[in-house]
Amino acid sequence: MKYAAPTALLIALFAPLAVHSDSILAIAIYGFMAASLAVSFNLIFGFTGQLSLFHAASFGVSAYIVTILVTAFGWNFWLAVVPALAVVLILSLIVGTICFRFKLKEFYFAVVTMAFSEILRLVILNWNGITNGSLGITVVDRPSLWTPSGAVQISSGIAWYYLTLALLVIVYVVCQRILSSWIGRCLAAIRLNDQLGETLGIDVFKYKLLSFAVGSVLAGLVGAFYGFYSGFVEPHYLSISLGLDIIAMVLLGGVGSLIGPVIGAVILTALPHVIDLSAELRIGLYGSILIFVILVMPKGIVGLLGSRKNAA
Amino acid sequence: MLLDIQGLIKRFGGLTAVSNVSFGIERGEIVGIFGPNGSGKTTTLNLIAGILQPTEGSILWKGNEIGRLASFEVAQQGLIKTFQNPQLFPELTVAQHMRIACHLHIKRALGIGRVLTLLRGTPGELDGVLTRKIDQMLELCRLADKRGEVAGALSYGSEKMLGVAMGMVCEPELLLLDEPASGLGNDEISNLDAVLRDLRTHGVTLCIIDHKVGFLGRLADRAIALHHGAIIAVGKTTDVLDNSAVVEAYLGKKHA
Amino acid sequence: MSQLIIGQLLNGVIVGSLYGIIALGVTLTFGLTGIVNFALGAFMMLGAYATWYLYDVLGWPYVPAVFGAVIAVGIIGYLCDRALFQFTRGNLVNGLLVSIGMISVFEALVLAAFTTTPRDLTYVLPGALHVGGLILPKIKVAVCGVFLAVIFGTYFALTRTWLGRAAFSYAQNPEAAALMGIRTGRLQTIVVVYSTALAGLGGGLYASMYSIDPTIGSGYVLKAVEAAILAGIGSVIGALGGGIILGVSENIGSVFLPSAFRDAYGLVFLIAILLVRPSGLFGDRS
Amino acid sequence: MLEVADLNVSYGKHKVLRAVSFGLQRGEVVALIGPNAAGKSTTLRTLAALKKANSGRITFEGGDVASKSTADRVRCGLVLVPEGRQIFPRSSVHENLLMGAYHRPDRDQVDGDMERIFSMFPRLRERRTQRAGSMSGGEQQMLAIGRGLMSRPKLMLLDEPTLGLAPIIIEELGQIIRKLASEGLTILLAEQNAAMALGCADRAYVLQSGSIVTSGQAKQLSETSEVKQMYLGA
Amino acid sequence: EDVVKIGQIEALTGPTATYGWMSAQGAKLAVEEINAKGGFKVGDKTYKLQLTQADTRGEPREATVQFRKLMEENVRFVFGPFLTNIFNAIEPIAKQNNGKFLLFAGATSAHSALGKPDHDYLFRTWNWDAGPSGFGKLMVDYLKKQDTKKVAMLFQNDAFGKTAVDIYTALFKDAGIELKVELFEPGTKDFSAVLAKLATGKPDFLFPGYSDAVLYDIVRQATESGFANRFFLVRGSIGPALKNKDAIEDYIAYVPKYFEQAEKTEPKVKAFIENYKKTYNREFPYDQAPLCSSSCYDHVHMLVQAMQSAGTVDDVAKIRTALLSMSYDGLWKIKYDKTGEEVFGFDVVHVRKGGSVEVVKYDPTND
Ligand SMILES: Nc1ncnc2c1ncn2[C@@H]1O[C@H](COP(=O)(O)OP(=O)(O)OP(=O)(O)O)[C@@H](O)[C@H]1O
Ligand SMILES: Nc1ncnc2c1ncn2[C@@H]1O[C@H](COP(=O)(O)OP(=O)(O)OP(=O)(O)O)[C@@H](O)[C@H]1O
Ligand SMILES: CC(C)C[C@H](N)C(=O)O
Ligand SMILES: [Mg+2]
Ligand SMILES: [Mg+2]
Repeated sequence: MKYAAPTALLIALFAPLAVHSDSILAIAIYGFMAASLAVSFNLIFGFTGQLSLFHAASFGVSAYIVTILVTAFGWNFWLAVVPALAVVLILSLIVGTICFRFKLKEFYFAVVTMAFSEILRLVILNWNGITNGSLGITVVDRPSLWTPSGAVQISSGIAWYYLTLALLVIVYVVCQRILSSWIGRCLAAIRLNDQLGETLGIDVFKYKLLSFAVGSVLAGLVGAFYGFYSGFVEPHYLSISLGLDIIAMVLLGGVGSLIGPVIGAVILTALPHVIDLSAELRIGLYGSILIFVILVMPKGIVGLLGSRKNAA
Repeated sequence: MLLDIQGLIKRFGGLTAVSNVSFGIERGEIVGIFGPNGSGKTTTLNLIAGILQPTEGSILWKGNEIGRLASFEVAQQGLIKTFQNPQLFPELTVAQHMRIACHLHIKRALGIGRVLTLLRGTPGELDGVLTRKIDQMLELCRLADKRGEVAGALSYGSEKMLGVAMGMVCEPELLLLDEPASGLGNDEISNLDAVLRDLRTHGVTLCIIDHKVGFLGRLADRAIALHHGAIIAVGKTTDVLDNSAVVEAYLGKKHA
Repeated sequence: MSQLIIGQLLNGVIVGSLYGIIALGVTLTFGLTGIVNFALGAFMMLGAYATWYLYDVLGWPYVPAVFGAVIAVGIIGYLCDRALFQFTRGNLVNGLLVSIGMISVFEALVLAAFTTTPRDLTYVLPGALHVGGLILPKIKVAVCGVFLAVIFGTYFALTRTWLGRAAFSYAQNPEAAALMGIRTGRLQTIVVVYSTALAGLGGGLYASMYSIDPTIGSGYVLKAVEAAILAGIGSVIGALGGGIILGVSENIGSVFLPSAFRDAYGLVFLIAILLVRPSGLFGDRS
Repeated sequence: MLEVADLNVSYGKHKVLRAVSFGLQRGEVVALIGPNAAGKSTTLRTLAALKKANSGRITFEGGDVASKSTADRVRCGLVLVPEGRQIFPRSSVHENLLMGAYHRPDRDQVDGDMERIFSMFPRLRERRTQRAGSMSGGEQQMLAIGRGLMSRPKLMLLDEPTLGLAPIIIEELGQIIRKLASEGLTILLAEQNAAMALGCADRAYVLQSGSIVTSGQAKQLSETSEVKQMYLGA
Repeated sequence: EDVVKIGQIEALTGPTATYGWMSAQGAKLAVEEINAKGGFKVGDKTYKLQLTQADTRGEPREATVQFRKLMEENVRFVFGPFLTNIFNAIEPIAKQNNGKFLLFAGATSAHSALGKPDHDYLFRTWNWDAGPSGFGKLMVDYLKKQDTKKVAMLFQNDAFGKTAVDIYTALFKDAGIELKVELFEPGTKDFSAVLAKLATGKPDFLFPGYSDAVLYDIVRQATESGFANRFFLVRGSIGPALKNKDAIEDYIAYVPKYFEQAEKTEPKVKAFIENYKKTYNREFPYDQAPLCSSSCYDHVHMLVQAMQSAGTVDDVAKIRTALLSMSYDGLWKIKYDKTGEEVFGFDVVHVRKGGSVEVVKYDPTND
């Protein structure tokens, strides 16, 4: 289990040599981005114990900002990422401050973050002048990323594959570093017994906010790439169902482990394509698999594999 | 005076749990707090530790008011309190508890330099220092053989001891212990006694609540007795325990 | 103008009572089994379809059809509890996933049986009441009345009976509850079945007011969760109150402000209330 | 009345109780003493079916209770007052006490019993409407004991009842226990506070690392040098 | 035995599935019918059809993956999508594959892509809104004739809703009819508030969209609470009108075919309906968008005819030319204008209080 992440990375690095299908690459790319989302979400949920439903909003807002800056104002993609992440940071600090100052816990926190997220979605949905409302914005040409030199265009499936893989690695490493440090221990303390943590000198508010903001900004980073790769952004990016999907990925893979959400995300992204059946059968089977997996492996896939790594 | 409490009052609705309590604690002392059940002992310590906010009165720590600070700020100033009902992180092992309790140590040692450790991935040298320190502390508290067990699997006595060990590893200047000996057997209590005496020689000031009069009566230099939220006796421990009001309200006649 | 407002106020109450009945199920199951049962929306959908089937397809009279649906959904709830929920008790996270999985399964079953085509029941109680310039559809008034009766009935049952006391105790400390001689497994099953049956009732009555399709549940269960949280988990009357607050703020909001933001009006209220009372309007403060 | 034979209990691989056997007669007070982590609480929890035994027999009033759940055992009169209080924190003192009577068929008699408990612990009467969770540690302990008595047990298992109680109350508790026993209640008392336990028990067992190492009349035991040294702090 | 692969990309599940699901039924019906007859002959070879139906769930991202898959499998003829947001999502990928395949999309947003460079792949199969021969213009003219001054439009706030609002806002403005627009969130069931609000403006007609489910709810709630009783619809069924026939004043629906009537007079329609009932073992959904199933049914047949007249099953350019120049007389009368936009005959069904129905037929294919 210790070598799970490096092994997976190695396989991922060489997989495109064997796979030549554009659609499989696309599934992998979406899988990587979903995994990045899930890993960053798990920082907030699995490791800090805060069930945030703001993740989709961070993701979507950033995707919108980048897309608007690039399509309407002609910005360079990389440049556009900066204000996008800044906005996500500010939003998450505002929402986080409100929630944590008022000591909203558990489902109260979940529902209030969902409320903020929904309000943002409705604003984007109805702010027709800027966001083109429900139609969303299409990146007219095949989306491509310019490297700073302006020479190489990243537009092929393979290039995006490695780019999003790198994104996942970055998100993973950032979370891993945070969790293996003293911050990770503070987060664990907050998750398990915040009153005790507080009497041991941990500034619970500060660390909750930190984890929420870092997780949200990472989600924003994923959003920036996601909108660009898929070629369109739409209000659905901020939907509750995306938030629930992320939760399902994390739970399936295993909360409280770093690699778990990656596994969960890849499986849940690929699953609908693997079970290629009539629509009714497919969703029925999808649900049954979800239920079955949880009943058989109550701690997620990683929990089943045995080595549960704690964050302290 | 290390800690100086003046006119402390705490009301819960119509109930006055602490009424006009004033006392001081000098550096290096061991102060015992006695009193019948519900007399306001825990509430007083919670007020000092910032877990509760006083209704009235002032709490001066080295001359500065700390009555309105949050509990983590109080802890950062060097006052640590343990809980009467053991409070732990159920999923974590004993050793992990101790690592978390080293939070303030790391913060003091590295300051903002902690951020650099993020890049390296480990806290570096400090790691060895902390491990040694934790081992030593667990040894003292007879928890060394339980270091790998999760808190949920501990017996009540071990839970209590872990709480004390965590408090000690925070390196407080003043350690507030709420009934550390309740649930401990005789043997463990004498060990605790030795540990706490040793702690004092290292310059830590202690303020302890306990109903084990034998234990705390021997340990404390000075005692305060509370009844109905008010101080009914204060002074040398033996004097307080001989005080007739204390005997009547708390010890029962035969103990006198 | 004032007629418009009063009319929408009343309509908000009616819509809110529907949120409330599902919220009651949400609040009870969460309080007693530690599961946020998102599948209650799906149970509601099943109740709606069962009612439609008994009433429109098999030709039963409406009231027996609703009873039939409630019983059917209750039985399904029982089976789900035995087969699934009892293994996820006390585990919020897994309970949530299992209930999300069940939504898919139920949706697939209904899709397979009845397709995505919406159904619209033969009108049960057509026409409207005209009261002082206000027009209120009879069916809505009747449905709201039933919901109010059920919610208040539940409230009295829970506050006045030993079963209710047992439930409240269990919610606070399951192990101690077992030590009081409470058959905790049975209690949890009762609660799961009762809340699914409530959802079934909600669905059965819903079908008499609105058209139904396999996806109707998801939106309502979200509103119900919002209502339950707004009220404070565990509060029975709160579930109703929370539902009504949401219903009214949505309705009144869409009259004065763009209706595209309809859902936001309730949410703004929700945030505002939780900031003043972080554990809900009727919830415990600590 | 209660017969425990060859009880083995473990948490995962960790064996906590090894071949523990003992018995209680009706109306007897039996103390179970031993150092921390000896397995006292585990024994009591197993008797109350909160923990599953690996092997061994538990007979209560002549019948094997192996298949009975916690609730069913309570209904037979086997009641545990758990360690660490375990009250219902958001209910009032009054409601907590009422819950003790939950399983009783004669719920109309609870008022009388409640009076009795209030006279044992006057503090509870004073605080009957207070939320139990906000009570002091010792007050909660009184409440837990009182609630256990409300269920009119035949056999009451008390796990560290003196925890956090003031000396004067411990004194009274000893008297209460004796009085209950004289009324026919059987009591199994797991205690750290050996002085108190041996003071009010008829017989006692000493548990060490999961095995019973000594047993006998409480009076005699408290005079053996080993017990004196280990448990009474002589 | 040779096969021609046909793909279909539609929402078969999810909240927006009604249309996609209906189209999938229609396409399947046509394919089975053709294969049951032993396939079709092009040149001297006989081909059978092989249909791959991809479920987008109404989610754009899913659609892009599914669409890539179809392209990889060298599917040259793809039916769908009906939904605007899905079309917008796959359009960039489709453009890259221009020349390799033909897409028969129903989505309204496809209208504006027709005739643009790199869009030779595109045909539009279901034009009941935009452009000179779409319903939109004709509808507004009809309204004018009813002496209409004010119209209230109540649409779902999704990609299509926005597209429709944009189209109709311009049309009503040109016609000098005052228009008040309100949008509602997908999934809304209770329309009382917004209906009450619209009613305060006293519009002559309410123009609600767009799925059958919301039609039933809106018409019922509007009439029951007295908010509106005259309705105008650019599509859809007359089911809600008949169900509330005593409460409505007017209910004017534009449908490609008034099936209830056509079944009695046109043998082709009768056969289609019977075949449908037999295959799917259920009632024919007269009031539930039969338009999509009949449309797809026709377009598959039309495509086969085009292949036959072009004499090839894989030269998409030739087949495209054949399609553009032919006209097809199936359940509907269909032809394409030179950009690939569809022109077809349709019926205006006017239901009045009590349930009397008056049908006027239009046939722009003859113009
Ligand atoms: N949050 C609260 N609300 C209401 N009353 C409270 C609250 N907290 C404490 N009390 C009451 O205040 C009084 C003092 O409680 P405290 O916990 O300080 O007692 P204590 O001296 O520590 O007793 P013990 O020895 O039993 O632990 C008690 O009677 C208790 O019931
Ligand atoms: N849930 C658990 N999981 C694993 N081990 C456990 C669990 N509960 C108790 N143990 C272990 O069982 C042993 C006996 O515990 P028990 O609580 O029965 O001791 P005790 O005699 O009651 O001690 P104390 O007087 O400290 O309460 C201890 O070593 C403890 O670590
Ligand atoms: C089925 C139709 C009402 C869909 C519409 N044509 C759209 O573009 O979304
Ligand atoms: Mg106390
Ligand atoms: Mg114990």
